[in-house]
Amino acid sequence: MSRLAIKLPGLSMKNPIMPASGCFGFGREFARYYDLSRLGAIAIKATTEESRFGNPTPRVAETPGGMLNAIGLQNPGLKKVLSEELPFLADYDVPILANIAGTKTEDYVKVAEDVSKAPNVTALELNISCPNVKEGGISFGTDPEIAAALTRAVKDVSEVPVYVKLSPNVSDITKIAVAVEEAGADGLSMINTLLGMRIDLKSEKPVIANRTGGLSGPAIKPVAIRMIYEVSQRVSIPIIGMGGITSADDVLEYFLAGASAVAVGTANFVNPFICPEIVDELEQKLIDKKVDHISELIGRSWKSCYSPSLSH
Amino acid sequence: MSRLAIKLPGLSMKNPIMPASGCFGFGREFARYYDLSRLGAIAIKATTEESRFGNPTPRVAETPGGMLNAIGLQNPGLKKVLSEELPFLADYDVPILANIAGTKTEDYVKVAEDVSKAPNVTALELNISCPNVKEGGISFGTDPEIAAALTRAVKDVSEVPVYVKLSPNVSDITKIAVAVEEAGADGLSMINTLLGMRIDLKSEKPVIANRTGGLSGPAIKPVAIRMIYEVSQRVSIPIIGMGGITSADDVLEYFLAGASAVAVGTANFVNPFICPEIVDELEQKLIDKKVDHISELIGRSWKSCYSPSLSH
Amino acid sequence: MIKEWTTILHQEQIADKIYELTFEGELVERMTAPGQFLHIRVGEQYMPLLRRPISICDVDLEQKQCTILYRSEGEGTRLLSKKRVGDSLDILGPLGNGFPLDALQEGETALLIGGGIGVPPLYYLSRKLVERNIRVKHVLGFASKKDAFYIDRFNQLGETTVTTIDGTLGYQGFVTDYVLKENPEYDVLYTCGPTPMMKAIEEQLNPARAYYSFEERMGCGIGACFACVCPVKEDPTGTEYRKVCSDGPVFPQGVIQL
Amino acid sequence: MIKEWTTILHQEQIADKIYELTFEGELVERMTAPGQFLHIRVGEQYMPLLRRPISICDVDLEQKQCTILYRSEGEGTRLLSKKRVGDSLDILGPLGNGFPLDALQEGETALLIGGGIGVPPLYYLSRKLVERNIRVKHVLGFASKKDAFYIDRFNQLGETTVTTIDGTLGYQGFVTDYVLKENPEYDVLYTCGPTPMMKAIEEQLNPARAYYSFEERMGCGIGACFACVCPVKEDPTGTEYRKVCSDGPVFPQGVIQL
Ligand SMILES: Cc1cc2nc3c(=O)[nH]c(=O)nc-3n(C[C@H](O)[C@H](O)[C@H](O)COP(=O)(O)OP(=O)(O)OC[C@H]3O[C@@H](n4cnc5c(N)ncnc54)[C@H](O)[C@@H]3O)c2cc1C
Ligand SMILES: Cc1cc2nc3c(=O)[nH]c(=O)nc-3n(C[C@H](O)[C@H](O)[C@H](O)COP(=O)(O)OP(=O)(O)OC[C@H]3O[C@@H](n4cnc5c(N)ncnc54)[C@H](O)[C@@H]3O)c2cc1C
Ligand SMILES: Cc1cc2nc3c(=O)[nH]c(=O)nc-3n(C[C@H](O)[C@H](O)[C@H](O)COP(=O)(O)O)c2cc1C
Ligand SMILES: Cc1cc2nc3c(=O)[nH]c(=O)nc-3n(C[C@H](O)[C@H](O)[C@H](O)COP(=O)(O)O)c2cc1C
Ligand code: FES
Ligand code: FES
Repeated sequence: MSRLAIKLPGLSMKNPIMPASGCFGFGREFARYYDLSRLGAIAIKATTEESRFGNPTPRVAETPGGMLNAIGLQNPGLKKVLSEELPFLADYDVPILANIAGTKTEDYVKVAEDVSKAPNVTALELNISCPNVKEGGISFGTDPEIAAALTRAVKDVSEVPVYVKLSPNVSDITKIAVAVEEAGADGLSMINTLLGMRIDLKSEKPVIANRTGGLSGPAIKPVAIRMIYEVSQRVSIPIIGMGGITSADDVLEYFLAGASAVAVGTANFVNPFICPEIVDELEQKLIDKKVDHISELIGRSWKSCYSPSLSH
Repeated sequence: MSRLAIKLPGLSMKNPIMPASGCFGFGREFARYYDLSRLGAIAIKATTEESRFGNPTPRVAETPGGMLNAIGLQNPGLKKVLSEELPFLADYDVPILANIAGTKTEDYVKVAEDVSKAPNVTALELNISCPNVKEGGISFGTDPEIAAALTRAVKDVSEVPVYVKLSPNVSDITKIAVAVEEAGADGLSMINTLLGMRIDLKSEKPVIANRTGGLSGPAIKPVAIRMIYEVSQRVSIPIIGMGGITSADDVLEYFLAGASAVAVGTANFVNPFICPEIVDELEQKLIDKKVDHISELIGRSWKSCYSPSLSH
Repeated sequence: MIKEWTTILHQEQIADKIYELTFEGELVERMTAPGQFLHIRVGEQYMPLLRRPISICDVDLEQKQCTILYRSEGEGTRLLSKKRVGDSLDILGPLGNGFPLDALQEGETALLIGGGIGVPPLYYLSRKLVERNIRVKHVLGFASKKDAFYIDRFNQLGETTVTTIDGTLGYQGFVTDYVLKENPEYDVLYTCGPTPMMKAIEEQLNPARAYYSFEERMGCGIGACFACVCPVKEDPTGTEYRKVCSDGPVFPQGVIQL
Repeated sequence: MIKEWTTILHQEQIADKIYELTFEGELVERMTAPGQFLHIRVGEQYMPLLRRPISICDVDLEQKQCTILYRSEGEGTRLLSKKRVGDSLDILGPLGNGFPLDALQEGETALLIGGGIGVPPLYYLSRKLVERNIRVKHVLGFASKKDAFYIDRFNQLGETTVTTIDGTLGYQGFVTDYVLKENPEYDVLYTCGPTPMMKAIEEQLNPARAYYSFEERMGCGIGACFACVCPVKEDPTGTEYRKVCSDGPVFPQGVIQL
């Protein structure tokens, strides 16, 4: 078996690298630049029941070492995703992690039920954290009980394994993680964006029309690493790590922290070829480090130490 | 009156710029490079009842656009701060905001009582990000009731106004802010560091000996701005803003978000002259913008808009 | 689209805050459509993080050289202006869809209206139109004399009128003031500039056939992130949109809500 | 201490990953104590954020020129190695306390032991000692021949022995192996290098009088942030410390727990 191949619930991946949801559309644009079959998996853009236009523009703003976005879950809606986007991706030999969103439990259930039946969707990613949508997300992701209830409802209808994507905007992320694990989650995705804002000095108003946005990019990496380090010691389901990954070294750091696969988001905007480049670089790094298989690295930063009584 | 002078509870400042606690020691080092009387105020290093050595080294690590620290509240203890550090600062014409820390309510009360009597301490800054040993190590800053109780206890003994320094590692910072305001806080300091981690690829262990550290610097600025924007609309006490300030433009952004003064932390390490440089630059910016007084800018990003029903 | 490390051959300030930069690279070979843009990475260290969209201003296909003009305004363009001859520049491009050249027949007349830093893409457009034996007229609006650039070059391609708001150069007033007053004849109008200018063109000049080049804050520049969407005009569903980066930046009259 | 934009006069790779950089600036006038260091800002954009501490290797007070040697290892030193002659370099310094020169009388002998990238500060030290008519002996340890540098220069100042771990140059083994075996005479020992080396010197050579130059991760470099503290040796209270940046980086034998 290749050094890089990773098998997680629903995701049999050639390598542990996937583009993060919302940063890769439904793959069409990138398919023009490289063969999508080179990816470990693809997390597609959040799908909601109805098509959504999203928020007014400006929707992005730059910050030191990062960016804010408030796209507002723009997507063509469940029907079109099933009839157009997923069939397009079926031409590639790559498992699809379908990110689903909604504002009510029933929305999630409906989308989960239908999307999980698509032949190339091998796992769902439950977006309980998207901070951008009015009335949306936030409460699902910040309360362990609500998060668990949603997980259970989706697990009940899904025909494929379910990953819950956690929000970092919480006092204690381990509580949410443990709650959704108990509710049947097959894996976790960590982390979604941090809530942030920038104010324009000329207009004296928030740069982003929606005012607040989600902070992503290298700036948030230390927060993600810390959360994965903590959560991976408390749960036994695998974690897809993300937040500011731009290099194979970053991937190694995520594995050492406790991730079993990673997603690359914002970096795709800076370099559209970043995912396959990281795959190649990663293989070489493992050869240089004499690591036979990348799974050996999972959680190594804490596995060899004393037991997990974390001090802050 | 000067364009820059700001009067807050306990703090009559020539200008709204102060060095942030922990990033300026007790001023001795910087006093060699410039006249400390040029500062609006000085937030001194956290003082605890007993002297503390702090954490083992390495205590700092660099991150994209930021840094992690886990100094561990190293300080010479209450007695020496009163007998040596504060008298040294008394030679300068600058109000002192004394940052106090502890692990039990009684610790805080003891330090608050004694430090607030020092002649040049004109306000206290309650560092509630510390772990609360009695409540099982959760930080005083993550539970509104515990934060409020601590605020009340300290207010009872303090002879000067009390600013509560909020932790950003919470699900809803407005709840904590409102709770401590109700408990009698005279002002807020926002924000303390975000919890983060970096892992060294060679040792495969966290870079920082304490494992986790506090993330500061430009990377966290969008999180701080967002929190101040939200909190300033919910409370009527003033906010000292901080997090990644490196320029006069950053100061303007904090004022527009809702801060009434600012503190500069990490940037002092990159440029020890940053505080007086920002003071000069800020004066010029206001002249260019034809702003008669900096207080006009406080909260302007939301004051002119519709009323505060925030969406996330 | 290609991502390439190109080499800077020339960098010069040509007006107040306006720089002219020429680089060399294989990707220039693909720059055959005026109105396309480049997505330029100005910092190596993810600070600034995002690329900057800048229009193609002129191309020498044989020498594989491309010229851009940009205004040094914020942090990214300031850093770009610090680059020196011989430095490498990471460019993604060409991106988007340019101005249609076949909208006109030989002998017809194109009116090109540019405003400020919207002027650059019109230069390559004008050259391409002239190559096709189309008559070009230019109306170039600037705030003031100190902001004006490339006037001689446009003059060499066709009749060129400059307007400045403060009257320090050419006609005093907005480009639309001039066009309304002088009423130049044309078959197709092409424009690029600030939104208020383009809005005035649409409303006041109400051209029969026109193409507008839009600006919007971008993330990816290639159509994947949905940062740069614009609602389409008169859409009853409220969900129709175009992406400036990949559907545009040039759109025909009436597609996008100005 | 001064903060100054200095100008790079020279930048050259002199061994595997090792660079020699010379700059010019007013702050050089203050560099009279060997063993002090500079705090160098390698990025303009807060990425990397922190300055890098680098020792002073040589100084020309009259020309106001200073030379540093550094190993390009991580991101910051890699960026430093990309700077070109004529570029400006933001430097804070000189910082810390250097090696005491008056620990020796004229005619006495100093033994200078350097390991790897700890060698540079010993060069200026040696020059200053020689100026005071003190005999100097150097033992310079490297991993391998490809890592060695400045050997001729040290040779010009005094007896110089090179040791390499793999034996590709000079004596094969650690610096301590050589000193234990050859037992060179000396009055005061000065050393800078990796902690294991300095620990072996303290334990195995057990010098009567010695000065050690320490390394620790730094924040401010000026004594304000408490990033670089070291516990003092045999402290019963457990709270005594020294700051490497402002109390050090050089400490006499026995002060700091190695
Ligand atoms: C298709 C297109 C073509 C363009 N062609 C040119 C050109 O030829 N010459 C030229 O000088 N400018 C051009 N612009 C505008 C140019 O992209 C911005 O001036 C530039 O991005 C500002 O970057 P900054 O670093 O100076 O500003 P900053 O304020 O540091 O920028 C912060 C962020 O906002 C974005 N941004 C700021 N202003 C604009 C803007 N007006 N449009 C889009 N994004 C913006 C930046 O790209 C960046 O992501 C074009 C824009 C678009 C969309
Ligand atoms: C007093 C003193 C004098 C020094 N003199 C020299 C010299 O003359 N030549 C030379 O090549 N090196 C010297 N060093 C070591 C040098 O500071 C580090 O090699 C350098 O900081 C590494 O930066 P980087 O960007 O390559 O590594 P990165 O890994 O990117 O550094 C990340 C962070 O860790 C810090 N760091 C990493 N390694 C070290 C280290 N060994 N010591 C202290 N901080 C470190 C960096 O300063 C930075 O803050 C000295 C260190 C000290 C404390
Ligand atoms: C423009 C943009 C759009 C995003 N849209 C989604 C989304 O639809 N669903 C989701 O779960 N996460 C979304 N995210 C979050 C990313 O998937 C990812 O969790 C986050 O950006 C951190 O990774 P990064 O730092 O590599 O970008 C989006 C991020 C960005 C930048
Ligand atoms: C090295 C270091 C030490 C700090 N020590 C303290 C402290 O003792 N008490 C406290 O309330 N905050 C402390 N802080 C937090 C800062 O006061 C400030 O809230 C934070 O760093 C954000 O500001 P900045 O980004 O400008 O650094 C410390 C920060 C740093 C970097
Ligand atoms: S900029 Fe990403 S879709 Fe247009
Ligand atoms: S580096 Fe800040 S005290 Fe030494």
